[in-house]
This record gives sequence, C-alpha cells and structure tokens, in this order.
Amino acid sequence: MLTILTFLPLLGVAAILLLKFFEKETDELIRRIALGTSAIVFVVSLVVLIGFDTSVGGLQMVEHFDWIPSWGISYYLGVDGLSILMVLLTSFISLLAVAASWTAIKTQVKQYYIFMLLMQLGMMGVFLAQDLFLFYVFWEFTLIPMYFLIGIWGGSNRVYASIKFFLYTMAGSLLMLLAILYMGITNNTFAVPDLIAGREAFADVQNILFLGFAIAFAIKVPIFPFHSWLPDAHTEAPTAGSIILAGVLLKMGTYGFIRFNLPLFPGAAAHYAPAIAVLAIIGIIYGAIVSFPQKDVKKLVAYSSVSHLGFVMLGIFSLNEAGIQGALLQGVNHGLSTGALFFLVGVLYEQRHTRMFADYGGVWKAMPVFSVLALIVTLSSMGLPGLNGFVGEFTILLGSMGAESLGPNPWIYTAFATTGVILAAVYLLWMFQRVFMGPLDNPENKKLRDLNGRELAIMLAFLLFIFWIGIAPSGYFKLMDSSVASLVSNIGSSLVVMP
Amino acid sequence: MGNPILFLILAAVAVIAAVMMVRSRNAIYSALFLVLNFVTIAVLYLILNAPFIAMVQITVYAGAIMVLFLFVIMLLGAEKLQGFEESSKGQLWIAAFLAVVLIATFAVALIQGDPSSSGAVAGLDSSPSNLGLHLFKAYVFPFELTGVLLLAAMIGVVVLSRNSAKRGKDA
Amino acid sequence: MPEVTVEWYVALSVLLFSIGALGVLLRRNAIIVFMSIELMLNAANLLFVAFANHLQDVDGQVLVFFVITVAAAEVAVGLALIVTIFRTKHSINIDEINLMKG
Amino acid sequence: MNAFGLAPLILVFPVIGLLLNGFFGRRFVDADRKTGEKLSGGFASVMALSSFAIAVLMFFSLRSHEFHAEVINLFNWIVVPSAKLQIPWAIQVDTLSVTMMMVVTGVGSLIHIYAIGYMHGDPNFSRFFTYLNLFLFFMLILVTGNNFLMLFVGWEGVGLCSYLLIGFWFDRVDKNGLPMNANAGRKAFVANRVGDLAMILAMILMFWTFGTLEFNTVFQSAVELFEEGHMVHFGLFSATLPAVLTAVTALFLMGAAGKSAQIPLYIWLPDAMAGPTPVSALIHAATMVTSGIYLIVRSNVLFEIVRASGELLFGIVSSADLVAYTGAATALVAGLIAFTQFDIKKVLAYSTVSQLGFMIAAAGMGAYVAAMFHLITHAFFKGLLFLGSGSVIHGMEHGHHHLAHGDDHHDDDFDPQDMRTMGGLRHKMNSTFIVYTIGALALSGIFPLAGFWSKDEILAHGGEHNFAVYLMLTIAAFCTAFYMGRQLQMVFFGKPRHAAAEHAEESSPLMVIPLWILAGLSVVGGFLLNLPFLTESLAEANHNHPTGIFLALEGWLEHSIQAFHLSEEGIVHLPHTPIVFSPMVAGLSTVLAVGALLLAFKLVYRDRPQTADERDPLEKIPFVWKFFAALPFETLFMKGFIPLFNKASHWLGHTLDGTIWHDFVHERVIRDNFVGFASFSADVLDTNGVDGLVNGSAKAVKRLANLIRRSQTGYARNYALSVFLGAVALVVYFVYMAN
Repeated sequence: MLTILTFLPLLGVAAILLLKFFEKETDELIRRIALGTSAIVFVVSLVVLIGFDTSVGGLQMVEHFDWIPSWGISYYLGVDGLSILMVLLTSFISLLAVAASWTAIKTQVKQYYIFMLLMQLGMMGVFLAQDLFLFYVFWEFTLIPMYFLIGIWGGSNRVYASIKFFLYTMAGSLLMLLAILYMGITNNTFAVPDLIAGREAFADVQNILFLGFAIAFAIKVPIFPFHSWLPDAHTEAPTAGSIILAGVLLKMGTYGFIRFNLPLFPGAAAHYAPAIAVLAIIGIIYGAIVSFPQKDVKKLVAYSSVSHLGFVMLGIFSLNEAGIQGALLQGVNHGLSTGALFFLVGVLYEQRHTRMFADYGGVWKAMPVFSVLALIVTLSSMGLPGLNGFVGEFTILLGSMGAESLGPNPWIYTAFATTGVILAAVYLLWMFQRVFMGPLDNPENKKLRDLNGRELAIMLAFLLFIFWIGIAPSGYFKLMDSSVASLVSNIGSSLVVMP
Repeated sequence: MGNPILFLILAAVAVIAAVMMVRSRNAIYSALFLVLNFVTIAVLYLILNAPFIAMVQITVYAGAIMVLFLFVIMLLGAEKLQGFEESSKGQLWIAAFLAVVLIATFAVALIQGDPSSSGAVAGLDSSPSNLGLHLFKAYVFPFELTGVLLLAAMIGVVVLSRNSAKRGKDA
Repeated sequence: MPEVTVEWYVALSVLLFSIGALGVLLRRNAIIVFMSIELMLNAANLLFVAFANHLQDVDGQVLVFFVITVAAAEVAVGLALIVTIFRTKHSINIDEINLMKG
Repeated sequence: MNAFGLAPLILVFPVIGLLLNGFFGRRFVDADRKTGEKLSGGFASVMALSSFAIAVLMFFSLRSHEFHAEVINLFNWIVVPSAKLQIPWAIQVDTLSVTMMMVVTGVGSLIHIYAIGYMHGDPNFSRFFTYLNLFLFFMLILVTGNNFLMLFVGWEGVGLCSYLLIGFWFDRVDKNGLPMNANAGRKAFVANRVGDLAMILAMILMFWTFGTLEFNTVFQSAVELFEEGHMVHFGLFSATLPAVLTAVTALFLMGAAGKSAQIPLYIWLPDAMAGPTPVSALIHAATMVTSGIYLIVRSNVLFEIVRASGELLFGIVSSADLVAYTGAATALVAGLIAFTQFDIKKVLAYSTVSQLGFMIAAAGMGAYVAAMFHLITHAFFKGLLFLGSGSVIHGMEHGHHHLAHGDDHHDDDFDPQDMRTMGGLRHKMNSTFIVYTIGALALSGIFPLAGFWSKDEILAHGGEHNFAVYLMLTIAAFCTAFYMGRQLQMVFFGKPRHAAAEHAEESSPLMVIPLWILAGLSVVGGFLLNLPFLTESLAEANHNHPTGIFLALEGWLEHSIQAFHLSEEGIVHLPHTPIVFSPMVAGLSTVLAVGALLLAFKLVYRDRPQTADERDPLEKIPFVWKFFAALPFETLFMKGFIPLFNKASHWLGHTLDGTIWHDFVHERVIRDNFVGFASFSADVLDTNGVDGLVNGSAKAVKRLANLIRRSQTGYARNYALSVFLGAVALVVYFVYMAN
C-alpha cells in the first residue's frame, strides 16, 4: 500500500511521456493527467488513513524487503503517528499545488508536471522510509525536481536562487550522510527501528552524530541562522513551488528531527535541547522582526516561515507529549496557512506580475472575496484562536512551559517565544494592510478580477482544514498521540540511563 | 688444491692474457690472448680435479668458439679497430670505479671471512661417467633444454646469416 | 708455504671477471666485446669448478657444462648478428649501432 | 422552568446572521438599496435580539435553578490524551455570564438597530452588519465559555472584530495621506496582542499548575492547594502556589490592560474612534473593553488567594492591589487628558478609559460587584453618549452636506467631529440634546442617575479600604464631571461656530429610538439594580448576609463570585463593600460633580470661544495644556517605541539579514570566497595544480624521461655499464648487508 502511495506518481509520469506516441500531447491533457494522478495519490493516502490504527504506537503497514543485505540496507516503508499527518499533508498540498499551477505555467508544461509528480514521489518517500539509506536517497531526490522547478519556472533571479537552494541543502545533507554511514556500519543495519534498539552502540559519539543530522535538518527547517536560502528560494520559486516548499519541504526538516534525532540520540537531544530552543526562539523573534520591513510580499511570507518554524522547533525540543504533538500539528498548520498565503500571492502575481507592496493597496475593493479569504488565512497564520495556527502554537507553548529539557526555568523560553504572537500580529497585519487596505489608487489594481472557480475551490480546500483544525483538532491529535507517547517514553527511559 | 707457486704462475698468465686480450688493438691478438687465457684456465680445471671440464674447455672454447671468432674477424676484416682510448671519459671512469669497488668488495670479504681449510681430499669423483650420470639423472631436463637452445641458436644463426637480398626475395 | 685455498680461486675469478667487464664496457669493437663476455663466463666457470672441488660436489661441474653450451650458442648467434650488422652498416663499432636511442 | 439546553442558540443566532449577511447581504443591498438595507440590517438586528431573548431565558432559568451554575458541553476542542490536555467547547451559564450576556446582547441589539440608520447609504452596509454579528458571536463566546481558553477565543475574536470595524473605512486617508483607519485598527490589534501574550502565558502557567483550564476546577483546586500549602511542581520548575498565582494574576492584569485600555496600553482606544460610531459605542465603550473587568471578576478566587497569602509582586505590591492602583491611575490620567480633546468622540474615548479605570480599580480592591455594577451602568450611559455623539456627527455631516450643495461652498478640511465647529446644537437637535445631557449627567454621577449609584459604590469601597485609590478616583470623578460639562457646553450651548452647525438636523427615528431606550436605562438602571431584594427587609437582609450582600445585583452575582463564600469560610478575606449608604462619600462626590459641572459651565466656558478658530480657555493655562496635550503614553509609544521598532526591524531586516547576513556573509564571504577559491582552484590549482598535476606529472615524466633518455644512448656499452652497476651493487649488498 505504501509502495503504491509512494511510486504512484511514476504512473502519471509514464502516462505523460506516453502521450507523445499517441500524438495527443496537449498541455491541457498533461495538466489533467497530473491532477488526476495527484488526486489518486490523495485518495490512496486517505485509504492509508482509514487503515491507520491510532492505538498503535509503532510502525504500521510495514513493507520490509532486503535491498543490499550485505550492508544491512533494506527497502523499508512504514507509517506511524509521527508521519501519518505528514503523508496526508504531502498528498493534499501536492494536489493543490498541481491545481494552483493550472494557468500560471505556460512554458514547458510537460517537464513542469513531470517534475511536480517526481517531487511528490520524493517527499512521500521521505516521510515513509524507515531505512536510513532509503531515507537519504529520497531526501536527496527531492532536491532535484525542486532545483528545476525553481531554476526553470522561477522568477527573474531564479538561477541564483535554485543554485543557492541546492548547494545549501546539499552541504547539510553530506554531514548527515556521514553520520548515517557511521551508524549503519557500526550496527550493520540501516533500519531505523533496529538502530534505535541498538543505539547503545554509538552512544559515545551520539553528540557528533546528532549534530550531523541536526545541521542537515536545521538547514531544511530552516533554523536561524541557516535561513538565508529560504527567502531567495521562496521569492523566486513559481507559486506551486513555494507552496510545496513551505508546505512540505520544510516539514521534512522538522520531521527528521522527530523521527531520527530524538529516538536515535536521546542523550544528545536532551543535551542540545536548550541550545536549539534558544535558536528556535531567536528564529521566532528574528524572523518576525525581519519580516516586517520587507518590500516583497513573498519575502515577508518566507521570513514568517522562519518565525513559525521556530515554534515548531521549540515544541520538538520540549521533548514532551504536548510539545511534540503541537510541533507536528503546527507543521501541518504552517503548511496550510503559508501554502495558502503563497497561493494567494500567486493569484495576485499572475494578474499583476509584481510582488512589491508598493504596487498594491486597497485590493479589498477590487477583490472582496479574495480579500476575505486572505484575511482568514492571515489570521490563521497569526494564530487567531478558533483557526488552526492557534491550536498548534498553544500546544507548543504549553509543552515548552512544562519541558524538563529546558531546565528549571522553562517559563523564560515560553515567555520569549510568546512575544512571537505579538510580532506576528505586527508584520502580518502590516502585510494585510499594505496589500488590501488603504485607498485603491493604482489604476492597474482596479482591473483585478476576483477569484475564479478553480482558485476558489483551492482556497476553500485550504480553509476547510484551517477551520477544521482550529475548531476540532482532537482527531488530529488522536492520530499521533500513541506514537508520540511511545517516542517520549522511549526518550525518557534512555535519559535515565544516559544523563 | 695444488701448488701455490704453480697456481700463482698460472693465475698471473691468465690475468695477463686477459688484460692483453682486452687491451689489444688488433682483434686477432685479442682472440689469441683469449685462447691463452682459456688454456691457462683449463690447466687450473685439471688442478681442481675437473678433467672432463678441462677437456671441454679446450675443445669447445679454445677450439670451436675461438676458431669461430677468428673466422669472423678475418671474414669481416675487422681486426684493426678502435682501442681503449676511444671510449668516453665518463664511461671509463665509472667502469673503472665499479671494477675497483667489485674487487675491493671481494678483497674485504676474503680477508674478513674465515679462511677455509683446503683439506680437500681428492674424493670427488668427477670422472666423465659420473658427470654423465649426474647430467642424465638429476639434470636431464635442463640438458634437454640445452639441446633445444642449441637448435634454436642454430636456426637463428641460419636465418640471420642468410643474404638480406635473398631474404627480401623470399619475403 | 701457504696452501692454495678456494679463496685464491675466488680472487683470480674476480680479477678475470673485472677485466672482462672492463673489456665489455670500454671496447667498441663488437667482437672484442664478445670475447670479453666469454672471459667473464670463464671467470664464472672457474669459480664453479673451484667450489665444486671445495664442496666436494660434482654439480658445479655440471653447471659449467651448461654454461659452456649456452656460451657456444650465444657466440654463434652473436657472431651471426655481428655479421649481419656489418653487412648493412659496414662497421662493427657498437657505438655506431644506436637504433635503440630514446 | 429550565431552558439551559437552549443556551448554545445564543451563539448560533449571530452565526446565522453573519453567514447570511456575509454571503448574501451584498446582493440584497446591491439589488435594491432601500429594502436591501432593511433586510440586511434588520436581519442582523433580529439575530441580536434573538440572542438577547435567549439571554433573558437564561436569566429566568437560573432563577428557577437556585442560581446554580450550569455547564453545557458542546464538543471537544483540544484533546491531547498523552499530555492530559483536554479543553472542550462548553458553555457556562451562571449569574455572572448571564449578566454579561444580557448587557452584550441588550446594548448590542439597540446598537444594531441604531446602526441601520447610521450606516444608511454606506457602500459596504452588509459587511458592517456581518462584522457586528461576528463581534456579537465572539463576545458571547468570551462571556459564556467555561474555560480560560474559550474565554481567550472570544478575547482574541473581539479584538479581531475591533480591528475590522476600526478599519471598516480602510481606504480613508488623513491629511498626510496615511491610511488612518487601517493604522488605528492595526494599533488596536497589536496593543491587544500585547495583552494576549500575557493571557497565553497565564493560561499555560495555570494548566501546569492545575492540570485544567476550566473555571470551576481551577478555582476549586486553587483553593485546595492554597489550604494545603502545597508547592507547585512541573517539569523541573517548582514554586509556591501564591507565587504562581501572583504571576498569573499579574499577567491577567496585563491582559486586561490590553483589552480594557489601562495604563500603559490604553493608547489604542482613542485612535479606535476612527471607526464608525456604533462600533465605538458597542465595542469601545459598552462591551469589548469591559472584558478585562469580566476576566478579573471571573478569576476573583485567584486574586483573593493572592491577597490573602500576602505574596508580593517583586516584593513591592500585591498583584491584586496593583490592579487597583493601575485602574485608579488610569482613571485619573485619562480623565485629565480628556480636558484637552476637541474631537467629540475622543473626549468620550478618554472618558471610557477613565471609567474602565474605575472598574478595574474596583475589581482590584475586591469590590467585584461594584465593578460589575459600574460596567453595566457604564454600558448604558456610555453607549448612549456615543450614539448621541454619532447622532451629532450625523447632524453635522448633514449640515455640511447641505452647505456643500447649497452654495458650492466646499471646504475639505471640515471635520464633523471637531467640537470647535459645533455649538448651539440644542435647538437643532432637540432629542439628541436631551438624551445626551442625561448621559452626561449619569456619567458625571448626578443623583439619581445610574452613574451615581455605581460610581458611589466604588468610591465608598475605596474610602473604606484603600485611601490612595479613593483619592485618585475622587479626583478622577471630578475630572469626569468637568470634561462632560465642557463637552455639553461646547456642543450644545452657545452659538454655532460653523455654518455646518447652523444647518445641522435631527437624525432619523431609527437612530433616536435606541437613544431614548438607553437614556431610560441610564436614568433608572442604577436605581433598579441597587434595590434591596423586595422580599427582605433591610434588617433581615443584613442578618442573612453578614458580608453585606443584600442589593439586587449583589444577591444575584454572589452565586458566581466564589470569593464571597470563601470569605465566609475564612479562607480569604474579601473586603466587603459597605452595606449602608455612605452619606459622607456620596455627598462629597455629588458636591464635586456638581461643582465641576458648574466650573466648566460658568467659570471656564462662560466666555467661550465665539468662532471655531479661537483658542480654548484651557489653552491659556500653558502648563496644564501642554502636559496633557503631550499625551504621555501616546508620545512614548508613537514617538519612542514604534520608531525604535521600525528602525530596529529595518536594521535587522535590511542591514543585518539583508546586507550583512545575506549579501555580505553569504555573497561576499561564503560565495565570493568560494568562487574565489573555485576560480583559484579552476584557474590556478586546477590548471596548474590538478590539471597541472596531471600535465605537470606528464611534464615531469617527460623531463625525467628526457633525463633518462640521455642514458638511453642506444649504446650497448652504456647499458652494460648499468647492468654492471647493478651487479656490483648486488655484490656489495650481499657482502656487507645481507647478514
């Protein structure tokens, strides 16, 4: 089942490639095939969700075959509470991203959708792989389609941005590869559950291994001060690229922390927790402050991601149930809110071909429906209670206050992190005001049309989850509760052994 | 191992003959000195209780091989050619140096080494029959190889010595 | 009166070998070079025989037999080569034969 | 009779209203302006009235239920089983929440009706009512929630509505071309968010202390923990319960300061007057801004425990007393600032800040009932005053409109809210004048209007328990009467100072009727709520309620204010409000109020300006004017903090992150060095190095080969020499070294 989920996009790729032989290769048909494939992937992920047993803390629907047995490498897929939400998020965001690029992409349509489908494959693999080697393969694989998506269909400075994106993330991954190889060779297996069981074998060097993983993930997240690639990549990426980048790609980093860093190196995780929490909080505040003076809408949203993911990181390194669950949910929330924001910016960009605040203002008058939806998304990103962002933020802050990993005065961390709530209001309202409020004095903006049916459908899909998670998130917590609880007890039990 | 005086005389003759062979400008003289040297050594073989070898030395070397040399020298008319002096200075000095090193090395070795007793009883049966038995028992394979070698040499010589013009026609 | 030991023969052999070597190295006449080689072979033979006597082992003499055979073959081929070279170059000065110059 | 099951409807009606108006309102209005407006506004008003009906229903349900609180669970909200976090959506119906419901929906309904007239002709008519219904929804969530997190939902939600409604005319720009409404809305939201930060922290602290956020459970376990004297432990953190509760209550104060516009966060409220006047009346006077008081009254147990424990914040002052001082100081400062305002709504705005200070001070002193009492009466008369000022503004605009049409005399600088342009309106707008005067007198605390009773209760409490607060509040009361007198004088008396004022006209009945209703409430509200239970004689009541609860409102609210019971049990020491009318306090405050009104009328404004350009008499007293015109906190924020933040963020965003981190470190240091290194590698190292190594080794080989080639003379003798060399070397080796 999971294999089907992962490699299903290949069918779409094959279908698109085969079109040439039937001489029916039109852009429209390619779009439909890509959309259809993504929709099927989404349906399959829902099937996985239906089959998912929330009471089980461990891996489910495991598919485990030898791959390179002499090195202990296996083809090992599985899903648990830590990844199920990420899997759903991936299939959902990918579907919307494909739909979002319907009219935005006019050149090299075939290649574009092939890369989009390959992207889905890679991301899904990252979240499902339970073998470090396999994980690494998928991890690096995601870089390639993204590189091309930014580099070919991006903005004016796309080549620079795509290369920076590629190099930055690649550089981080190499350290992780070293750590992976070290662990795989000492334990003669790359399967994550086996490595967790045998983590004593590398307990003496776990701090170094932890850092090897942490840097790779930190760049992906990105944690301050590794964020410099993000604004460039986001600004230059096409709309769908930004949606996927914010929605899923960044979550690969936070997911990696939860999936690998915590259970594999619990001692190191506890050791570095205060330091990472401090970086996370700097990220929250710094990202928010830096967002404020941006002149480019997409850049502002990109920096806001730094701030939001600071919350996620703080939650993870609270190392308790509330923090980690909040972090996972906040990952989803950020994917939805920021993805939706990027989509909205894309709708504007498609019509006006500018992302500068100075060119907008008073858009509300021209596009009332669009503006109301944008307001809701902005508020969701701000963490207005009743919408999704608040639930995640609150749970994270709750976790951080009770975190043993943060020493005897965790409230200091919580207090500083909470200032992000104020700052979020400062920069997001400033953004909203500059685009939607004020007088509609630019004649270009008077010609803006409101959302069409396709765009409205995409936005409603985003909003459905924004409201659902905001009002009744308990189902989402239930999905991950068992897994997180067993993860935390797993960490906790080892902390006693390895102080 | 024989009378030292006899040995010294024979050795002196052999060395002088060798030096003269190398030094002679005339190739024929060289060949003749070489014959003298071979004969002297053959005498030493006799002293060393190796009559068969001594006999082979005279017949094969002094006889057959040296005749071949003389024959070629005369055939080519190359009896009077360059001597010592024509060598390059570097080659001369290096060669001389190496020779001195070689001799000195052995001298050191001989002086430092324990003197061996010469109490060699003439118990070594080096009669042709015994030698023959050795040759055809223990060394039968090398012996056969020698035969092949000689055959190869013979064919080689025949091929080489054929007239080049004729060879061209054959080819 | 000192006894003649095997060392004496070694010394003689070395002398003869050195002279032969010098001959090979210093003479340009190919035929004399060949003869010097024969001299060196003889020096070696002498040593074989001396040690055969010294060690009371007839194997040394057997080897001499082989050496003589090889020497004969060598001389035959070598002289044939010299003759051939002389035919083409009208010289047996080995310094004029440098086809292998790199 | 028990209708608690209907309680969720109170939330449902506004949602229906907002959905209908949100989706279809615009179409109605666009299709046919006149009926569309009636339909849209009428529907919203009907929904508000329906909610009010439910609130009344709840009132009677409680009466028949012995005033016991009832919790109606709707469904789970945040449930994290492994973290033991469980927060439901649940409605708590008790006397306190029903009081708030009735105020919110009652005053809200009137303002809805008023707004139909006020917003007539606005292009976004239906959007306005959507927002109003949304506000009602959130405000009701705030007051009905049974846990702090739900309260917080409403708390933030009303902040959002405030933002939206202040920014309703988001395209308006001021003289400098700045979008003032949008800016004001943003300022309000951000200032509120500062308070929200405190709220979030307080809630998290409470969760780890008590393991829940439900009001009743929290209060109950707080009392238990307090009695047992347990330490609070979570994570590696530990502290005493009073210490934790001091932090929580101090954070609540900060939250309340944000929402209820107290020092130092009150600065947003005057700016919020940029919004439509009904909004100012509903949100920024009657309901939303009082939610801070509601919060403190709701958490009375926590405050009383802090007070009883003697725990001091930073060793200086008890956080409960800090609440009182903050409120009193705000009341005083805002009352003084109101002297200097010329904008009719800004005077009222500062007055609101001042009155909120009264309430906060009362709550901080433990006079919870007095605080709620003042909250209710204030909702009546301040709502009345705002709506009255809206009517005045409407009239002035009408006059200006008339003027512009009449003789092409058009001046764009005309500000219909500037009191300097008004004057003599009592003849033009008779109804408005009467109700406005009633409101002003009620606010000033003139017997027997509503304000007298409620303000007096606070003052009496202060006189008995906290003299400093009493003093400040008395001065503030004096200020109140003075600036209201000034305002009445400037707006309604004298001669018109602007042509527009001469042509002002009375507003439509739709606007005036709610004014009359509110005026009625302002007259009798205080008295009614202050009536003793009619079933009990004074002596009987005094006997039955030794802590002094015998007034109607007290008898009603005591069921929700657990501190009363705890005080009876001796766990905390709630300072009781005097049971008997205090003639000393009442007399003094009445004398002061009348004196202040007379001062304003006769002394200062006797020779009032005759034209709009003339200076205000107060301006002639330089010190007073300058001091209050400088608006201490406004200046601090707008001239100090905000530019500082702007500078810091620009520096961080453009210089640090842009120029230094992005451009310099990544581009210059890393990339350029990398490129430099790379080109060094490519051009120098690679060409000369790697390539060079390859080529070089080839060259070296060549050179060596040339060297060696020289040895390859082709001369056999040379080869022989090397062979000989090797042979000699071997011999030397064997002889000298092999052993």
